[in-house]
Amino acid sequence: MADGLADGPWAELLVALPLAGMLLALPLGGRQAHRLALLVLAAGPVLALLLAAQLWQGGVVGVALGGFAAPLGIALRADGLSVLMLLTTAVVLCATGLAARAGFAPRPGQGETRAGLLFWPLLLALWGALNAVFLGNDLFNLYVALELLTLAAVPLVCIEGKPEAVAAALRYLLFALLGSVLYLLGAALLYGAHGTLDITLLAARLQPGPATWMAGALMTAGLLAKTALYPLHLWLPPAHAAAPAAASAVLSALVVKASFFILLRLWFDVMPALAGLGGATLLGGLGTAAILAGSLLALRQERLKLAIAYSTMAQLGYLFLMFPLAGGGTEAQPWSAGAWTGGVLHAVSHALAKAAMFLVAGLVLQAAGHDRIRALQGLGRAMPVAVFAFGLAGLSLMGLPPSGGFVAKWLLLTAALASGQWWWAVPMLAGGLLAAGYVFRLLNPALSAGEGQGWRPVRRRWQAIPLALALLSVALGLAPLLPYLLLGLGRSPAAEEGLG
Amino acid sequence: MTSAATLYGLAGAALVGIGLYGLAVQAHVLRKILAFNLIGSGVFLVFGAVAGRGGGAGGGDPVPQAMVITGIVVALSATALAVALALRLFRETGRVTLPPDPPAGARDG
Amino acid sequence: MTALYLLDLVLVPAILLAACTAVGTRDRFAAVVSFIVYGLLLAIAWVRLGAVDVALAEAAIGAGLTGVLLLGALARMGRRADEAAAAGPPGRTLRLGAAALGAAVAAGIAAAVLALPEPAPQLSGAVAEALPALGLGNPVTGVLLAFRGYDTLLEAVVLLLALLGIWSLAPDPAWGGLPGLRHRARPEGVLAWLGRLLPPVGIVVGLYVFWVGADRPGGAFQAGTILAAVWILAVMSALVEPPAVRSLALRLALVAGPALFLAVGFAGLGLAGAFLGYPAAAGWAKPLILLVEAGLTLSIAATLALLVAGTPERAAG
Amino acid sequence: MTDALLPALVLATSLLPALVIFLLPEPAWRLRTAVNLAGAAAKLALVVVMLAGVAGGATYELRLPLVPGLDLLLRVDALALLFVTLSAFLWLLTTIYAIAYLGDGPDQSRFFGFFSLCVAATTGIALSGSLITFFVFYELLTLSTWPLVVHRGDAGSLAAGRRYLGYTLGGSAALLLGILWLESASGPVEFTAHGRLVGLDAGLLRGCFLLMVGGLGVKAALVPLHAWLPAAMVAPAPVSALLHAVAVVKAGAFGITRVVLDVFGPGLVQELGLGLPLAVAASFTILYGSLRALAQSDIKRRLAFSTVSQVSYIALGLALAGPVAAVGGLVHLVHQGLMKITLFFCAGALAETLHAHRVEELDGAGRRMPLTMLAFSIAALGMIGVPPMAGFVSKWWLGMGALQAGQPWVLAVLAGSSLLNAAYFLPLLHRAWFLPPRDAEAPAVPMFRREGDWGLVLPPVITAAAALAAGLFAAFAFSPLGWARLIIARDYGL
Repeated sequence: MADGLADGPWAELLVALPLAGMLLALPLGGRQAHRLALLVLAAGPVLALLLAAQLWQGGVVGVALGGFAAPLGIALRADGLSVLMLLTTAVVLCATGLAARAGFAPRPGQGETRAGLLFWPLLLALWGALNAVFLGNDLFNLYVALELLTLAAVPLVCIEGKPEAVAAALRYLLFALLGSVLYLLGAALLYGAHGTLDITLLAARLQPGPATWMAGALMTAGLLAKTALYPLHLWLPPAHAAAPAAASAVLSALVVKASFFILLRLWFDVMPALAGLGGATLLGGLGTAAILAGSLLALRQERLKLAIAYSTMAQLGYLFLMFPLAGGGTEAQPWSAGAWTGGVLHAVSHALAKAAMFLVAGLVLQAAGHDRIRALQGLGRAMPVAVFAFGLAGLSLMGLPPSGGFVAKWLLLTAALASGQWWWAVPMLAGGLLAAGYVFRLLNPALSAGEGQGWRPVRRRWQAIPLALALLSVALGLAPLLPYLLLGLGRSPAAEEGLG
Repeated sequence: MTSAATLYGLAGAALVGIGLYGLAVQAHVLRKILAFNLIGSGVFLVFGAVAGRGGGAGGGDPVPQAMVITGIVVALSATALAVALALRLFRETGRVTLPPDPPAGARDG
Repeated sequence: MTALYLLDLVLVPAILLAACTAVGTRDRFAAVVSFIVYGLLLAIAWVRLGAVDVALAEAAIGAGLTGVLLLGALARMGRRADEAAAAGPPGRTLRLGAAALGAAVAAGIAAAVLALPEPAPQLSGAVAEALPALGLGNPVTGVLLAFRGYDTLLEAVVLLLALLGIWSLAPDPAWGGLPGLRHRARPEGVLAWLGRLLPPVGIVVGLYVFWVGADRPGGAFQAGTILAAVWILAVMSALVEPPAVRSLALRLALVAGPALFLAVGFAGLGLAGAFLGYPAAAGWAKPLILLVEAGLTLSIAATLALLVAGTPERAAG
Repeated sequence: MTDALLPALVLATSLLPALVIFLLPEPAWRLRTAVNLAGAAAKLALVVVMLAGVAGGATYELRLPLVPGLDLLLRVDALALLFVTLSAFLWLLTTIYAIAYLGDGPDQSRFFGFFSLCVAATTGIALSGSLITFFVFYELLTLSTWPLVVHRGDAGSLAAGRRYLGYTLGGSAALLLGILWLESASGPVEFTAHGRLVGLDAGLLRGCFLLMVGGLGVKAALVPLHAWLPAAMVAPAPVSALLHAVAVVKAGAFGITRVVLDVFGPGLVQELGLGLPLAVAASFTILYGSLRALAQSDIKRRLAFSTVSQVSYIALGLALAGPVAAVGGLVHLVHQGLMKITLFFCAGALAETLHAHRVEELDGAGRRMPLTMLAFSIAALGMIGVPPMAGFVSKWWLGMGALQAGQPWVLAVLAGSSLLNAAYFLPLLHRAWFLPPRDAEAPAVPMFRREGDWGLVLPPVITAAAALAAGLFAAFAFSPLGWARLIIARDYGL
């Protein structure tokens, strides 16, 4: 590879390009906005791969924006974790963008419509915000990026204008705002105590003390509200269920992961030494509650999209088991940072799988006009590819091989058993069984023999989009060595040694 | 200067508390939004205290001041969106409060 | 010094009192008015803290625009009885719990504030050192447009995004049309009189605030807010109609600032070797910064005005 | 290179057809059939190549590292070949049978896609060289079987599918926990390195053994984990054949074999005192299954309970831990497969052609479908253990092994089970051959035309012949018995 490619401004472009697209889409108008958006989205995987190559060749990528080095300026930083999230984001957004044409591309002969225009700049802004989060190395900048994310995500929830979606969006907005204001408060205290918000500098300067403790607690609480960890999950299911499927896919797959990503940065990079056993155990306990409560609620839903949304709540719970399980390997283990890696892989495979599921739900709505689980007889014949994709995505949620979810769960479970904390293994296994329960409860009517009435036909190429995502989530289980090596680049030492 | 800055920092802490109380207690959406703005400005005051303690030539550390300006604009953006959502909710359903939490086993809706 | 300290001792309780009223009063209108008063008091506090830029922003945006938004919404929702009033005052348990939570959090923050280290770690030295190279006199503008320009770029997009979010709530048939309700003002009324008198003054003040921002307190956000306020007043006094949402000129005005900022940022890649960087050659940085600020002022003014105007509700005439 | 390539190819011969078939449109009957049969035949041919190779001392190994410590490892040893040969052979026949059985029914692309996937999973189970690889394919088998069980899509199938999943996924969770617990103490476990577990805490080892065998026992239908199997007989006949003979139940029994022989090793199992409890559990299952079979009047249900009973011979043989009994258990893996698949093929054909579902509907079936009933009879007699049938060989080695291991009570179990087998099979044969048909107006069609589609007749005849041959030529080196003796000799270091 030429040096020019390896040294290009890929990190900056990953933030700037989506925003440029968003700005351009507005004057361009509703007839062309979707074309522009798809063009920009298509560049995403390419840019993310170029950044990955840059990381692979030269180690952690750091960019001092404007040439002003931290602490005066703001830095972007891309380590393995960032790049993996960026890649996932680019792929999921590409797929979502393609799928969203069904609902938001202008029909021939029609003028500009509200949703047909606004969906695309909102989606691009969402993408830019996600990239800004995954690349951000400054805690205040991350606050702005989070707000950008929220303000792009909330309108997407109610862009179809349904009353229940408006209520859900408002509730989502209030939760998110409370979360970010708590986060900001923590950032203020950290600045007061250390004179910088650059993550790398903070990590080096960090002094324990009341201000730092309080900052950590406030920021964690704020990020938990945004990540919808039990018991702060109330906003998530209605919002993710009421949004149009393409938006739900992005919200469930990626948006909640952004605040989780910052939480990881905070705990593992900024203040690993301060994160005591108590805090980590508390997060693990809440994660356990989320797994169990979310799965049980998903089992009780009558509507497909609500069931999938509650499943998101449950799956997010697994991510929090990383905190108590980090480190703690034994000599019998031939790897390091098992739990941390498992958690990150879980986030990625869940992103792919959940996006696939919501896109399938979108196809179901399109074909049947409803998503009542009981009335989905004959779905397997009407859209076999989509149902297959749903099943494959389900593998990852259940944590069954072959899938990324399996490898993730395997790493987490092994970490639990190897460190003698076997009690964390119980909710993981139980959650897998419950997930099997709700996934097959959804598949059951789809495979039953009754002919569905009035299914509108859905062409195979629309069904192929969720299938591609689901296959990727499976492929992640067959070739996780690459992500594993990638994740090792620039990984925080706390991921290997544990917190506290 | 420093002691005054700390005083405003403490005021900011109190404002956050007052805002949290309002957010929890008030049912009307607009009043929730108002309470959120109180919390926000309390946080900005804490930032201001941090900046003010910094002394500096003109008036304190300019970096947190710039952050507060950014924060104020962001808070306004969020408020505007929240108000618009509240108005839309009112127009659609006649409600000025958020519907109660969705029941666990939400039925067809 | 003592007199100033006395001011603090009066101002802080007044702020807290206004806040308590805004949260506690039964009358919603009174609550919003208290909030506006609170915002103005806060602006004085910011002056006291030596942050005049922030004081301007707080007065114009925090108290002014937020207050207008809340008042407008309250007016449209009406003051008649609704389910919030029907539910009666919140239960005792809820109030006690919320009070305990609020007090605990406040106490925690207070403890943290009191425990902040002496001397305070800060960046004012670093800013002062780097500022001359940009040719700027106002360190806050330096931080906003150069050192932390990335934040400002994102923030400008956030503002625009809020507008898109509001637009996305429009009824479909009204798409492309005019935002907000039709305003009627008697031609000989006070409002119309103000509407005719204030705009020229406001525009001049706005431009001045923009222009001095490079060296003294002021800048794109404050100036944009003043210009937006002028325009809002003109609309409310029925002197002008807001532009239709589908208008290309409007859309260009909305995106001009952030787009210009991005373009200069990209140019920085070539000219300064860094995205969002300004060329090191003397005299280049300030014009570029002013250019960006000019664009931002225009876009911020347009965006803020339309934020207040609300969702498109009328088909274009 | 070929050493790594061959296992991959064997796997691909069913994985690729699965993917191709999924993509085929429903009406492409010819193409689908061709792909199916080509895959099955290619797999059998490759297996024969490997048989020759392994007999000549070659080893085949394919390693795909996923994360450090999690390798997918395919390795061909003698035990792997025993199972893969059985499944490859039976799959070819089951495919022929299934094509004839399903005729022009609906959802065939789905059916045959998952059918191939199922066999790919079984092949993977057979060839897996480490515990985690085994688990991966074991789960793939669970999941790819479910759409087959619910294939008809009626309420009964869906209920059976739910029960199947509930049991097997619960079992998998236990298995996974056992594997991970063991590996968290010992590092990754491969099936070659003996002695890796020596020195580990006995309590941990016992716990892991219990979890693993308990988890595998679900698929192996050990009582009380068996209830899914009789319920699943609502599935189409080829699926029953798959469940009972080719894949699912066998996968469980094969897993227990691997755990006893290659993970713990027979010596360690005895040392930990785990052999006797397993033997008792297996004996109980043998008798309980037979008793329940006796009470069933639905033919397929009777066969299903018979499977519950017969599969536990395998676990029994291994639990006794002497080399002779182990040979008996291993060889029964093959023998039971051959005999039970014959019985299910025949039951399916009888149900299709004569609509005979219940025991009393078999009256006179021998006259109307002589070839089918002949195959059925051979298999049934074999199950009872009449010499010189295959079943007799198994029981003989088991009995001798029990004596050698000093557990004479097992003889009583074997004898009792054989009596019960006779009690539930002989009445069927009696009705078929010696009673007149119930409906007098049996159609007057020439003898062999009455049998129905040749695709339903040929497979059971072949498997019955194979079962017979396995008994008659047991002394030959390439017979199942000869192969089982080779495996045991290597494992016990004899």
